[in-house]
Amino acid sequence: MMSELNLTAALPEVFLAAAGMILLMLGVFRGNKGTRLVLSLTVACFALAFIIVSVSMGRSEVALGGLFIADAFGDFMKLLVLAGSAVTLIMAMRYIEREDMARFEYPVLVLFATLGMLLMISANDMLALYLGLELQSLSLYVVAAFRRDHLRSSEAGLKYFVLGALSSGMLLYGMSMIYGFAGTTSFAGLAAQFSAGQPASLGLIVGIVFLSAGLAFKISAVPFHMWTPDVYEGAPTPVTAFFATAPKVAAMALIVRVMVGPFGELVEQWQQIIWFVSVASMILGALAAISQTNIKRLMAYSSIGHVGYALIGLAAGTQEGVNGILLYLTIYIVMNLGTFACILCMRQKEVMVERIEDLKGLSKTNPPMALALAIFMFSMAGIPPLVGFFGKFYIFLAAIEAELYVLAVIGVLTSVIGAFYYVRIIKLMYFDDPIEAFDRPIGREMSAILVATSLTIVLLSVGIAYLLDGTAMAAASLFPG
Amino acid sequence: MDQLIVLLPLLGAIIAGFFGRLIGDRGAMYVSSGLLLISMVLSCIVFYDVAFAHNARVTEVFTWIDSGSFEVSWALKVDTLTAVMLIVVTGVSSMVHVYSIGYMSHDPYKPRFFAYLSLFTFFMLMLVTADNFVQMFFGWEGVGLASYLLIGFWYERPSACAAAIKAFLVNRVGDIGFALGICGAFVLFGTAGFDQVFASVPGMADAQFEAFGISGHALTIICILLFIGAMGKSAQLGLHTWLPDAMEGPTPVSALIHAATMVTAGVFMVARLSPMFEYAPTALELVTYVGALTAFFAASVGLTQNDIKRVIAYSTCSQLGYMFFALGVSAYSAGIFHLMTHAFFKALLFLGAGSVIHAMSDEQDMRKMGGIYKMIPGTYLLMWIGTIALLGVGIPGVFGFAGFYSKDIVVEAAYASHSTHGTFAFVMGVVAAFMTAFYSCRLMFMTFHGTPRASKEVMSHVHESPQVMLVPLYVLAFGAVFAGLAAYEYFVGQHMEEFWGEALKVLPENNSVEAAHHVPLWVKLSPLVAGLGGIGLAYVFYIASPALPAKTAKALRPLYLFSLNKWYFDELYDRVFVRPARVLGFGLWKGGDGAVIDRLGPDGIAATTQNASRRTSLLQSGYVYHYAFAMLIGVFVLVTWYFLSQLG
Amino acid sequence: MTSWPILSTITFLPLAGALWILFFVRHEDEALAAKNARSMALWASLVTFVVSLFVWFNFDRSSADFQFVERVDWIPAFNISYHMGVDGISMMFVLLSTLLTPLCVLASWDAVKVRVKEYMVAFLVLETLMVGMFCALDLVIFYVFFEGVLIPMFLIIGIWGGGRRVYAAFKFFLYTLAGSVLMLLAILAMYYDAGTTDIPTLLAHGFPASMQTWLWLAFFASFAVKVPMWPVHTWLPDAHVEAPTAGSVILAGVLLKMGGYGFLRFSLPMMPEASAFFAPLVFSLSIVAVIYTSLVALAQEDMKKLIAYSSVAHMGFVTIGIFVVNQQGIEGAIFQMLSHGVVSAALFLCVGVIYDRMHTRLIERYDGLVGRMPGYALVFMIFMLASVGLPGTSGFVGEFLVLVGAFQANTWVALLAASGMVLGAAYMLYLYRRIIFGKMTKEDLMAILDLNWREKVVFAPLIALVFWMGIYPASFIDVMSPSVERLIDGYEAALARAEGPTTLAELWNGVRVGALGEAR
Amino acid sequence: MIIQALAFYLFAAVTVAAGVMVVSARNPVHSVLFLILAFFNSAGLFVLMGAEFLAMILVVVYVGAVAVLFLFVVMMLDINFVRMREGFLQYLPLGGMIGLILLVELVMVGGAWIVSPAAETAALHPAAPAGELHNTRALGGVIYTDYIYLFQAAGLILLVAMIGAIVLTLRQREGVRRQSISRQTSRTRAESVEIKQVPSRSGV
Amino acid sequence: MFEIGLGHYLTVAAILFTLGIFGIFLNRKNVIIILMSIELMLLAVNINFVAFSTHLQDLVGQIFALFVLTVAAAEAAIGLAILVVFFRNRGSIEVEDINMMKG
Repeated sequence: MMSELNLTAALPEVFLAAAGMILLMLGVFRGNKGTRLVLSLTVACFALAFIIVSVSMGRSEVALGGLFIADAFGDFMKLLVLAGSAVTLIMAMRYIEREDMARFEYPVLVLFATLGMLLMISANDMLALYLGLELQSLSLYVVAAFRRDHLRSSEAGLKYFVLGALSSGMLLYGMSMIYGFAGTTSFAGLAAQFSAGQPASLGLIVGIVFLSAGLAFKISAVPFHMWTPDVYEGAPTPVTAFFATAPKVAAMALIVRVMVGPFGELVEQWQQIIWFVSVASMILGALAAISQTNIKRLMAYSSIGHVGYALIGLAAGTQEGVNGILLYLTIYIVMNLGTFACILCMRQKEVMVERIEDLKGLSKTNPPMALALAIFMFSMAGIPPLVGFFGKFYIFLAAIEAELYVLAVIGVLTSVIGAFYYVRIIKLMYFDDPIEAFDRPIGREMSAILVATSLTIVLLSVGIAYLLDGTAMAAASLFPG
Repeated sequence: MDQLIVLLPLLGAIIAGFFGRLIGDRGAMYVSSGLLLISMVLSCIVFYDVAFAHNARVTEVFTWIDSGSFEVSWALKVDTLTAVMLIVVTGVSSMVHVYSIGYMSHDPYKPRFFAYLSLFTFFMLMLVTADNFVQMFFGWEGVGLASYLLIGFWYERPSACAAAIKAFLVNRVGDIGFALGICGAFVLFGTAGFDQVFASVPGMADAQFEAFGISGHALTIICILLFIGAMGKSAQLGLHTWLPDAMEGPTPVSALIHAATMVTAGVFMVARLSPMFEYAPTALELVTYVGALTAFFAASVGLTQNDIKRVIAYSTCSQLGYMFFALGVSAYSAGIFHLMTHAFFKALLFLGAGSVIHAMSDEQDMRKMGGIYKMIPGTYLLMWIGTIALLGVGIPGVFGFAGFYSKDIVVEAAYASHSTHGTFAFVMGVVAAFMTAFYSCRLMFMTFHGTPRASKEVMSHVHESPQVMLVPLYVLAFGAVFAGLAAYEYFVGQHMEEFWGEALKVLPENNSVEAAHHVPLWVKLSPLVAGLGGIGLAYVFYIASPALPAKTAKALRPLYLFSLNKWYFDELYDRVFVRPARVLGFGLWKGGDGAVIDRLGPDGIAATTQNASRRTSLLQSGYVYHYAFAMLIGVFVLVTWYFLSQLG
Repeated sequence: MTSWPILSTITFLPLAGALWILFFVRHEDEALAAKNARSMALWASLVTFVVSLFVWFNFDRSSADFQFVERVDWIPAFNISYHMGVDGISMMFVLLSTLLTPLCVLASWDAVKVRVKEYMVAFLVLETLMVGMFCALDLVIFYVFFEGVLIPMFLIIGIWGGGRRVYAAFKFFLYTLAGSVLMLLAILAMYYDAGTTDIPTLLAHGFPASMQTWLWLAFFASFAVKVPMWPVHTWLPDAHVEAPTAGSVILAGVLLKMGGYGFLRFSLPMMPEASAFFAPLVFSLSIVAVIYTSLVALAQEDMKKLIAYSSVAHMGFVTIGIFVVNQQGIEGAIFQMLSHGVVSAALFLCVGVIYDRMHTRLIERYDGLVGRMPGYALVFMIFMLASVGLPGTSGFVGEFLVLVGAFQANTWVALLAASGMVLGAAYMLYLYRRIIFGKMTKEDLMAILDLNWREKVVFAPLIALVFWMGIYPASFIDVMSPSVERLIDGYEAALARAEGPTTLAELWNGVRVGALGEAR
Repeated sequence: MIIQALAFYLFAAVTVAAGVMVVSARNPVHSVLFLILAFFNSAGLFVLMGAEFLAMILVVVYVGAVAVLFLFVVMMLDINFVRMREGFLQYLPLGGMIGLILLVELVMVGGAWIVSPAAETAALHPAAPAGELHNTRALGGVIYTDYIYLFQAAGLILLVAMIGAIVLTLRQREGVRRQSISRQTSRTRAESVEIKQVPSRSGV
Repeated sequence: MFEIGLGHYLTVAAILFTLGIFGIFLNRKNVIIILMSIELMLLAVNINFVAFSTHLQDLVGQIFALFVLTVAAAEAAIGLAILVVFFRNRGSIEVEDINMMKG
């Protein structure tokens, strides 16, 4: 049963762990003057890890005593996570310098958080899952409160922590139930048990409920979403950008892996949970965002809504569904990175602003940025030909194929409501007169990110087939046979 | 040649309309009139060719609409009926053109006027030469358009604009019937060409058909629908209200469109479709009743009107009624005969009236005229000729003015059909003849005789019209005097069959014209006697004792008012259609779209969503314990759900 | 067939122009940049139009097949390909789009003064999307273009629109979006059932009857909004009123046709049984639209709103024509769409002419224009009459054919629809009278100028088209006939195979009879 | 058996009671103390279940470190008695009801436990029969071999916790003189002593 | 009654867990109590794990519990650090004072 260590399977993780500690040392010796160096090196590490993962993409092996699995699904998700982390770090560079939070611990913590995500994604045992999750969460709690002199930031950290701890408590309780009722924590073991036709006992299902509650918290699905708006608003903006991308993907990967892997045979049971959570997320995400005035808060609700859509794919419980999720998440990450890059450029007279109203007339004061943001918003609203549409397209396709008609209809209707608030931003930028222009220049790396993401959004529609090849392979790896 | 007849007026219209500024007012007038005169000459040639040399023909120009089995072409069908109409149309039209050169001499928009006139003529010619329903509809609507444009020619007058719209709309109501009739004909016969349809009518004589929830005799339904169209165009009772108002247009227009040609389009249509109507006796009956009632009604209204043109307009309406009941009793040739003679004398009357108005400095109210016969003797004389022709005065067997022949044959045919509706029409016709005589003479007396009631200044300007206006009147007067005598034998007399050829179809059992020659003498005399009675009464009222009209009006006040207010048709329509439409439109806009659809629909949903959004935001209270509670509830609901579903 | 991808060329030429403007038209001097943007847009759209004429001349009029077909794999994993082609139904809409765009550019030459560059970009993008939509032979491609149109149109209304532009833009956007997302689900379901989104394949697929109902309803939700049918029409008046002139032109000229086109391309051939089943519903709504909106139009104070309502009424004819499913009805409907595309576009341009001069669209602010603007009065008159459906103009042919078609299907429908003829004449004449006729009394109108050469250039082709279509419509009907015939044949064959109550009315009767039977 | 049962009831009762007090005590210091009590008694429960190592760890780590940390923070922040605010009872009925039902459900689930046959065989690391192998040793045997990966991961977590705690709370205060040995030892003469040439008779 | 089975331990754990949850959402006092409630929950989880471990004759449960303890310690450290930071900024750690952001 126990397989050998097989460290090469976990090469990216091992590399990152080692790099993290080295960078920590470097930071300690260089002090805060070395922040930029550490940050750049961290990004480089992410890039290297990205390369390692993409080179080894397509493998499928179990390692580290069966606790770790490296497969195409995981690799795909890892790529997304690494990309998200790297880009958000780049975006953070100027911000942390300007806002007086340039401490070398920041990139290091991000690195450890990312490492935690990679571990989560590759978890093949509930214990590994838990530890990866906690590594990630603890790092995130800290970065949320990283601007320690700001009340909002610390409040965000506190709220995130309290609720996060509660959710891990629930998660753990669920795990203990599952362990108790199934006798094992290994995903493979669980899967083997249920595929043998073992009926799910009530205790197990309750365990799954608690487990899903814990995971749903991480992806901020309703009703476990309540932390999201407050934390998004309070945390420093680059941190929010980070929150909105990498951890979301990782948590989503986790929930997909857990539901489809060990509990794949119990799809009828957990489908209802996911259904419920998905519908609630879509509705709440669409509704609550409308009355927001803070753009970060808006993005929080937006992400809640997006999670709801992605969960449709999971509710389908099919390979197509997972495929849809992968595609959706990829697109979602690109859109969010672009949007947050725009938000990070919202500075008037050397002060960050984050009211939606501040975007008024942007199309006159800064047309390229307005165009980019408009592209992101239309894409998030799912209007073709922008690629955001294809995300929804494949998700709904999966729902239809799984005959989840009600879910699909609710989904499209809420997407219309959701379109309202995305489009409202466009309205502010294009229809209204400017009040005050944002500071310029926005920095070369920001421009590059904006150009890259917006071009991706526009052009990826054409080359969506290539992306689909990747996602299809990744999704297939979760459904052997 | 057929094409030329039709297209020359169009050419004239285009030249006058688009190049009027280039060639000047005179150029425009002369070009269009000249082209029309050519067209008239050509029409005469064609008439001879068709009516006497029997060269009826159809000339296809090119395809128009071709949709599946629905195929229609632009084509010119010329048979005797068309040829007669060609003569009438081009004849009257060219006279009116010439007359207008004088009449419109003070108007700043002469090219436009001539362009419209020519355009009208073009459409009218298209109508009469149509070889299929759709082309006829084209001409039909086209003349409506021209009529609209001409009535509203003096666009600065609100009343003219209103009258123009009214004319167009009322006609459109009729056109619905026409259009649906065409649809019905197409559905029944699978074609919209006249010749094909006529050929298959006998086979379809008993076809049944379901339309508007009624299942009935197909031909009857179609014919009634088509007749509704005719009613609109020919101002029959119910759809007549536009005609008197149309007098807002310049007088030549009234003469051309609203007396001689366009309004007779309905008559022409029914005659053209005689092969269909013949197999739809119920429809014919309806035609008779409507025609007879119109004849009576319009005459009764004419009794009390004071506007000189309106009197003539009601007279026209009434005469159209005659034509229709002639058609209704299958006396198509009689109807067309009356159409032709009527064109001459009514155009004469109108142009004469125009001459009077011209002389009176654009005064139209007869109460402000009187005693001018010495100042404009030519007009006076011509007007009398027209009036006598209208009254149908003549000595039986010797000579009569045009109306004498045509009106008599119409009335006789009605009697001779020996049917309920025929008899009704006969009675109405005679009564109407009496009234016609009364109001016509009233018009003459009030206008020309008695003491002058106009202001000194106006009186001092009264003058005879120039020759360019009088010459057309002479021509028309000549027609009004001799047309009846000349055409009698061909139209309704011995040469009838030969003359009409295939153009009209009368079933042997319906041949009332033939029978009309054999009615008792009292029938033949009755319209004449009624007419003379009317003349006498008018003389008493307006020459012998001018105070009598006022007394009579007082004595019969309700009747008088009823007649004066045109049987309250306008008021009724205003109440029933116009105003409700406005109110309904406004109500539907504000109430339907605004208050219901928008408020329940987009705006309502938006508001609900916003409201829900606000509530949802409130859930996000900012307190950690609320958040935790929400999570607890989430877990609780799910656990309980599974508990219940597993246990239950 | 030529191997040159002509349809793609037409589709993407404007986009290329837009990109060119976006990236290369730059100048320090704003006015100069605007000028360059204008001429670039004009050239791009003109060249597109000229290229599209190639389609017109090389189109095989005897064939019902899709022509100029292009096909490139796009998402092979999902059997979705970039598939373009036109048949007799869609071809002329392509031309309509390519014709109207340069006219719109011309019409906005002076009218649009701010953000000219963006405006032109939006229009060219819009053209790409419209043309692409009519050419698309794959449902996904179709949907992408269909909904993509929302983006430029939303911006056009919102940025260059009138006072309530924001409300109008949102209403337009959300209304249409709400409709079309349901269609998206239907598309997905079709894909699920048929395994492809290729339109020609789907046309031959034959969906199960129970599924057709839902598919039909979902498509209906989208197309009915687009057409628009009563009672989901209320976005249209607002959008029209607030949109800039050219925006209204495109909106009325092309965008509304998308709905009708959709019915013809999808609802009828792919869901014949459901179409037959729901035809009475469509009829009722259309009739209500015709009468209701005509009455509402009577009460309008704003010219554009009036014309907007008239569009609803005219499109009511279109939907009737489509769902009577006979040669005359459908050809009439298509013809009516084309005609309406020209006529209502021209009417909006007419309004634009005086709006540019006086900056108001309120009817009461105008009177007696004919005195100062005889040329304008004539142009307006022509289009007004075409809108009224006077024979000899384009408006008549479509309307009349629809009536003929409707009469075959249901006489009541024909009768009530025909009443639209009167009401339509009423509001148009009333409008014309209030603006053009009467005595000019308003001081500010005294100096108003007649059409300038640019406006004449805009109107000339439209006038020519109105008469061409009215006098020799055969050249258009010939194009569509084979395709329409095939459509009808397929439809009838499908119905012949079907069982059970085939229309809503029959079902209703069945229920009623059943209920009566039970009551007894 | 009975002794075992009595011990269980004792430990369990005290644990639960202490738990209640943790939540409800008005003075946070008392809360911490009750928490410690709860931990101690749970350790007792662990012992009853045969997990001696864990029981020990619980006492050492939790009571020795965590609870003391709590106490430290409570003291440091100088938090007073908190007044009971309004609204506390407002949520009690609903919250209490939901909590109770959930509790009942959880208890029922626990009561319904049966050893599934598959679970028997699924055990990855069968515990050695009692007495054969010491519990601590058994754990040690597994944790450094099969679970070395997780052990390392746990180490990372602790590292992160450390970094986090430092980065959040450590402040470099300005104006505080600190000793820097390296600087002291690396001082050169040139830095420390400046030789001034004082011209004679002109003063400094 | 005296047969102490798994159910008894599970019940104790369930009660403790519920208590922990109660502590979080019924608490209107200071945040430290919440942190302690979380510790209670984790304790409950540990009891669960150990109980199952014993009854399944499987060490994994105990290892799990061990890691939970580790993580809980780390969590407590970070939690308290954040708490201290918050206190420095806000001057209070009352639960009701953590409401700068809402909506």
